[in-house]
Amino acid sequence: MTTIPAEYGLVLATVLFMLGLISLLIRRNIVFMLISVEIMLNAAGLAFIVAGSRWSQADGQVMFLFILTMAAAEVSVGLALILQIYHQLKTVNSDEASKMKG
Amino acid sequence: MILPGFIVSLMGGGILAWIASQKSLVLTRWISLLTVTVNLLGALVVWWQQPGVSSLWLLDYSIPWIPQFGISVHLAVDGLSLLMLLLTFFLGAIAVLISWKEIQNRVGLYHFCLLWVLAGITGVFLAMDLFLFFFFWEVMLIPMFFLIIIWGHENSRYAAFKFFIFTQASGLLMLVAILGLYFVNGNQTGNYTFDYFHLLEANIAPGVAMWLMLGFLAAFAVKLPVVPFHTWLPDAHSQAPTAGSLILAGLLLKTGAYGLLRFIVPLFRDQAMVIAPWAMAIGVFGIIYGAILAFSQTDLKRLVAYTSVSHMGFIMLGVFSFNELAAQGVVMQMITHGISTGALFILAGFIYERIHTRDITRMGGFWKSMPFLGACGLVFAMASLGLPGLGNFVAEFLTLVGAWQATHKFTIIATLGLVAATIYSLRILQKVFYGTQASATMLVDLSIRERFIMMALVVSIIWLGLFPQPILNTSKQPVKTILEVPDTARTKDKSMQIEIVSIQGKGGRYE
Amino acid sequence: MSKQDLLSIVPLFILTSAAILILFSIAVKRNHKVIYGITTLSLLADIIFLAVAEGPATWTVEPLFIFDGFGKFNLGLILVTALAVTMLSYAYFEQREERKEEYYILLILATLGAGTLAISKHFISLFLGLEILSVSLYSMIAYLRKRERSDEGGIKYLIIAAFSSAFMLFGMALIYYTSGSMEFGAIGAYLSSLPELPIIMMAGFGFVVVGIGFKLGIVPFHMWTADVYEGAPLPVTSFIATVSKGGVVALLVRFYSQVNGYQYNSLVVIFTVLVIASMLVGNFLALRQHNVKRLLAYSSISHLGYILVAFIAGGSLGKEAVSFYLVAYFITTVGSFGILTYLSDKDRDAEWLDDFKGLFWKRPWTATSFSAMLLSLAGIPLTAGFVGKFYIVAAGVKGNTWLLVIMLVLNSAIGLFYYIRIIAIMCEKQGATDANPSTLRPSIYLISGFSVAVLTVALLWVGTFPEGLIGLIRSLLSP
Amino acid sequence: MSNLLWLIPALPFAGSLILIVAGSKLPKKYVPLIGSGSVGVSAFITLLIGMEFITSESGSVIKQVLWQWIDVAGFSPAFGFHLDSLSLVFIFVITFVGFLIHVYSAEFMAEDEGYARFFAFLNLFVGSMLILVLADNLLLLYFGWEGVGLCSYLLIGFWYQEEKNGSAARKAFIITRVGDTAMAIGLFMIFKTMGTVNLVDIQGQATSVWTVGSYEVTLIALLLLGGAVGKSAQLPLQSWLPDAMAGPSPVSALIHAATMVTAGVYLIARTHVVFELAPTAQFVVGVLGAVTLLMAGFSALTQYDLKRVLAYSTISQIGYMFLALGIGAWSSAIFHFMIHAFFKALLFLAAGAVIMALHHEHDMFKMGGLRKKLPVIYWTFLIGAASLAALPLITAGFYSKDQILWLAWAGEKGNTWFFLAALVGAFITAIYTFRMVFLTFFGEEKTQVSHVPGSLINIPLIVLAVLSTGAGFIEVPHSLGHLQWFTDFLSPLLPITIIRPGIESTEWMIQLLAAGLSIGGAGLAYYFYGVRPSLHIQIKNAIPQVHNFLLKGWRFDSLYDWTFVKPFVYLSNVNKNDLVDWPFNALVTVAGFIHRLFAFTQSGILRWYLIGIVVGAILILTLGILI
Repeated sequence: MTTIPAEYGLVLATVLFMLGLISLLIRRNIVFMLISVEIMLNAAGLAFIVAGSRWSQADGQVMFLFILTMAAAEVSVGLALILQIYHQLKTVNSDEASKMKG
Repeated sequence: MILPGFIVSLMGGGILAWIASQKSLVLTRWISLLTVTVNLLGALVVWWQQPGVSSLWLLDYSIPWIPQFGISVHLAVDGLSLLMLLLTFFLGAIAVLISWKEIQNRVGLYHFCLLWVLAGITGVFLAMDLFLFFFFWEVMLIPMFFLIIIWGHENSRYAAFKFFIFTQASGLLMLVAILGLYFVNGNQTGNYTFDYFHLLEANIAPGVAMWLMLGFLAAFAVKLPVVPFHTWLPDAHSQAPTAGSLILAGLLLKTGAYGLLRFIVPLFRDQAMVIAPWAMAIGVFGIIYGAILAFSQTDLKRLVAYTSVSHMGFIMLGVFSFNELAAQGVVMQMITHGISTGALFILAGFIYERIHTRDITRMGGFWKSMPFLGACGLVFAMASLGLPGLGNFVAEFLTLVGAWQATHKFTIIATLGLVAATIYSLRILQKVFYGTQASATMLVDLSIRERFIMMALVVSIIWLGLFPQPILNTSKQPVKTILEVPDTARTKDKSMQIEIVSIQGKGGRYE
Repeated sequence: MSKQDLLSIVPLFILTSAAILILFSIAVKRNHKVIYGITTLSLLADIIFLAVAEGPATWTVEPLFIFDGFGKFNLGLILVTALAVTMLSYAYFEQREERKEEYYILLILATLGAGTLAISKHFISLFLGLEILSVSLYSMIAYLRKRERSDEGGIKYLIIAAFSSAFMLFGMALIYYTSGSMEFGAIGAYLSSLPELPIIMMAGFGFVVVGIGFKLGIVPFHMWTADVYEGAPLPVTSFIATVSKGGVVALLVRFYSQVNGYQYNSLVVIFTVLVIASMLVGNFLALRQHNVKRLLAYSSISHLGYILVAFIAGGSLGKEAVSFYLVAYFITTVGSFGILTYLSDKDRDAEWLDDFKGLFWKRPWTATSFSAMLLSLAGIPLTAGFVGKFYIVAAGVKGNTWLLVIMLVLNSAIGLFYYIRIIAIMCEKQGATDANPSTLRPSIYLISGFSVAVLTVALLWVGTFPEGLIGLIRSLLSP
Repeated sequence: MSNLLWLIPALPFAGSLILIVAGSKLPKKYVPLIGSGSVGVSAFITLLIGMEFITSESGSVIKQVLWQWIDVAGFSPAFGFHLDSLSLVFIFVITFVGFLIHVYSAEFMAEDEGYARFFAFLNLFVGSMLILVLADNLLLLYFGWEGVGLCSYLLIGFWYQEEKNGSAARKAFIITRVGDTAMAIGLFMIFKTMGTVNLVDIQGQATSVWTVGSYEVTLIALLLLGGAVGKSAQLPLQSWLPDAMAGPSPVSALIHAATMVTAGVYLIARTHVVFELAPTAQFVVGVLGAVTLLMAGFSALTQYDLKRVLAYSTISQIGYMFLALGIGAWSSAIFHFMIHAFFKALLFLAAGAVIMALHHEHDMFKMGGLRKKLPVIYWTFLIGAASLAALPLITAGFYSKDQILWLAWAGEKGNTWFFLAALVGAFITAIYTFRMVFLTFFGEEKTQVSHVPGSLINIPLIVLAVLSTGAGFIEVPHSLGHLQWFTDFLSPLLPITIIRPGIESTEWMIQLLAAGLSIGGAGLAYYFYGVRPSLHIQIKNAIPQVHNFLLKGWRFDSLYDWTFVKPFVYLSNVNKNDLVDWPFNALVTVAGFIHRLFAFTQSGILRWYLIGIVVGAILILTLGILI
């Protein structure tokens, strides 16, 4: 069975990471920004899995599980916050949430 | 035990005075006056009992403080420190006295700050541990800052900031240099210590030593102040309350001079000699520059402040002449300038209390209504221009005679500074006391308390002018020790010695 | 797991159980006082345990935790600081209308996360600690959810934290990918077998630095600080400024020394650039800031820069200096925010410079302690900040990092301006008419007042007699 | 008796101290008692000590060290006095003339509200002047030197409420200080090479330290000369003295005629060893003296103000003394000093009395015809004037000036130019002196006499008049009987001038010439101001520029104004706000700018912050890869 070289996985993870990054930067909607961050986190998780498989260890997958859990927690808090923001600003445009500056 | 006693008693007295202010303001004033007076007497006793000029260190006190760093509370007093202490307590007592009526709000806090400034200054003059020295160096600034900002004049905030930032920033450079010295010495000897006496024997590579010295010099030059770094001084002096100006001019500036003598010269002798021509040049430039600026000022306190700049140039010139005459002149200058300039600030304060302005264009003819004040003004204006018979003359003349041995051209320029001093001093007299009085209101001459203050200053400046020898005797041994090239250094670096000779030789011709 | 292993992680257990206990307690009955009591007691118990528990000087709980002197010291520091924050929180939240009780759970959890960071020696424990800390903080920052700025701060923090976490995770993955291990020691061992840093490894380190840099709030990852400091409730702000950063500093020091980052010139250069930038940008941003919370935020940026000067200088002295400065900085920061807390009223925090006008004459003691705090931040003698700065400069000079030392000196001078500006404003003659906002019983403020007083005394004590603290740090740090 | 020496300066100081401290509270009648009394007792002690000195063997000196003033690294001037014949002459003049002027002042200043202050300053002056001449070392001399400068300042500006008095006082102080500075540098040099500032030591060692004409000694001599020209109002530092007439007349008499302004003469005489080693410098002394005496004399011709005439005349007469010093006629210089002190004090006092009598009218052209109203003053003034104009045989001035003329001609260091200058000077002196006399006392009365002086004014005038006539006879030239008491008295100290061989026979011709010129001058003055008063106005109108030029003292004031004062004031004013502060303020501005720049990045927009992090990440990666 031919194995996919580990580098490929890493490249894939990097591409994913970059996609998340770019979309985070260009999106104004906070919900989408949250999603973009999730993509980035998952890219990191993928990288862990790739690395774990490279060394034939379970550690990478363990880490991925933790990342998933954490991402879930984060999203839950994040959505709650977005709700609050929407409540107050009547928008989910992140640029509007700029009362504090200077 | 008397040495830490000086500092602790001032600090304690400050706290006590603050507490007492809850009950009675008079009590507060008396407490602080008593504290300083007791200290003055203590210092006088030490002076009286000094076992001849032969022994260098009169008292020594040392307990460990932060042993991990080799830091100890090491206080010691030699003739030089002792003189500075006497000056500190003398001017301190006067500072308390002039604040008696002038300060009417937050009296407790005021006296607290005043005594703590004095404590810090005392510490600076006594500390024989470089860390401790730096500690006190910084400690004295904070209460001073408060003195200026709370009780100062209309633009006190700007002045206080300027003062604080200038002195702090330069102080930090000194901290770096102190640490550099500490590690250089520690790496060499394995004995990591901040103790002055150990560090005196440190053997530092010339290149490093130059940088270290510049670090020290930065702090002292700003404090002294040396000309490009003097601009904090006119602001701070003119905005501070009278006692603040007195302490600034009389004592704080002297810590810079003291530092030059105590640290720069013995610790970095060779490097100091290398930069000596430059140092003397800016010192001399300061003499002239300060004098010219003093002439055009219309704010009386600012004018006096610039005269300080001018007079402090003599200290640079004297210290970097590297001979006993000049150094003794510097010691005298520290004392006499403290008294005479302090007195001028006090006069300005007295006038301010009466007419509520420091603008000399709105003064004039005060001799008529306030002859006593006029006489005192005359004495101190004359002191400022270096009239023989008053202490400043002895100081400046010794400095110049000494400087002449080292350099001719700078000494000539510095001597011309005496002419410039005449010009601005007489301008003070002319504008303030001569002419006709602008306002019709009759001004009251000095009160008994004010007369007492002025008399104390007048008598001391005349005494210093006629009988300077007790002072000179006291500082003789320390000054000699400071200037003396230790035996180890003499053999240590032959090439450096040659360089020194060539520098001196260069100054020896008529230019 | 051996008995010693269990014994070692008792401090974490205590915190965890305290959180659970509070949950139950809330379920039974909401009572601010009780919850507050539980929190205080559990933190106290934890501190006492840490202080008295005997055991080997260094004990590792494989593979996640290490209990050495440095770890214990930082753990202890975090716990004490958390306790201080708790003390300050009571009066602050008692005034508010929101439900106060959950805050303590979050506080304890965040402390747990920071504590975990301080003793972790593995990416997994690192990640867990970091995220426990972060997620708790999201909620804490936005805790006063009716305040617009609170929410804004929360969402900003959340997005940026998650973003930087992603960076960090990716970086860790890269490191893991190259070295095959997630344990610091093993990574270090792997690296020492190589002549130079592999490029992927380098990238991994870089990404990790991004994550850490964000948490520390150093330039250019600093931009969130001011907004979050401003938006968060004051006790939370003080928590972010201290505990959360302290844990990460401890982690950074451990990680860096274990992988022996000092030998890599590129890393040193990167840190040097970041540190200098932090010092400069932080100070310049604070220069004319009118909001004290933001001002302290910017000042914290530069202070982290100062700490990292000692960190870059390295050596045992550097480590000591970092530890000492952390203590000094924590005391000062908690103290400053404590005073702001103390002065805040029901509706808004005391954060504008105008709020401090004439404070010296209205509330002399408060103003005096605030001055002491500010002077400590400025590094003026008689305060802990001075000894701390001295320590750092000493470390810098010893490590021959002259550029950093000079920059530090320069920045200290710049910094002086805005610290003494606050003092100057407090000295000003007339103040705004004091509406006397304290609607609560004065006794409630007693706790805050007491804490602030204790902190002030500690500040001065450490500043005057640092011998004891230095001795403690040395004894803990020396193996 | 000789250990009472210290009392001579101490008494005036004590008097001054009492008057300063208690002056305003003392009853008015005690003030002059203390003021003149202290000087009187000093004069008396001087007399006693002088007697003892003269009777003791010649060449002896009296030394008295009061205390060690300074002792640092070999620099050890003491507060010590040294009395030799030279100092004795000076203290004699100072105390006696001083005493007379004090007595005069008791009446002259009686109406002034600063009565006590006046005597305090005057006493202080006498004390300082005595220290100056008694000092056994240069530093103490400098002490007295500056002390008299201070008193001069204080007394010129005595009527301080008038702005111009204060300015005149300042001018005097500052200009003399310029000279003092040169002198101080000379002092440094002397100490550096000789290791001492003691006058006796300098005198003793100078010849072994320096060779004749060496660069160093010439420089030192010139520097000392700098001090001397400042104090003695010689070229180029003469311009302060005419303005100094703003002070009360007794002050002008005592300080700006009799004593202080001759301090320069004293200094040069005292350090004559140095000048003898530096012939160039000595020649410069002579040249300065000659030029000054002419310039001042011409200026005196044009003045309106009675006191200013006298002031220029003083400058001119001191020019004679300098000329004498320049040609090595040491004792002649001192002799002329003494005689000059008498007659010039007399003239000033008499002028003061005139001015007081005429309600502070200074302008001579508004005076006239006073010889009947003020006979005592007229006669004494006439005697003084005669002495100043050196009318032959009967006046002391003739003898002293004749000696200088003769030695300028005959002395080894003299030359024709010196002689001619002195001769022309003598002629001019006679003209302006009698111009004064005729304008003031003859002609018609133009201003009413309001105040006839009393005995306290008259007596000193009479005494001085006697001295102005009689004192000359202690030194009579060869041709008239040869008496050399004064020269002999000074000769152990000051070398006798060597006369060119084979020239003695011409002495009577010189004398005749001088006598003729002075009488001619007086006659010319009579013609111009007595016989044809309109003539001088015509001349003045014919050459107004020249007249003005001379009136303004050769426009030295304008010169200094343009070269020193204006640039200094300009420099000072232009930099009033301290340019050095500018970079520091700029720093603050820049910091504020940077702050705003950075604050701009804190836009509050989340994505902006994220970009910051990305940029940071890129930066880190780039750095990591590049390095």
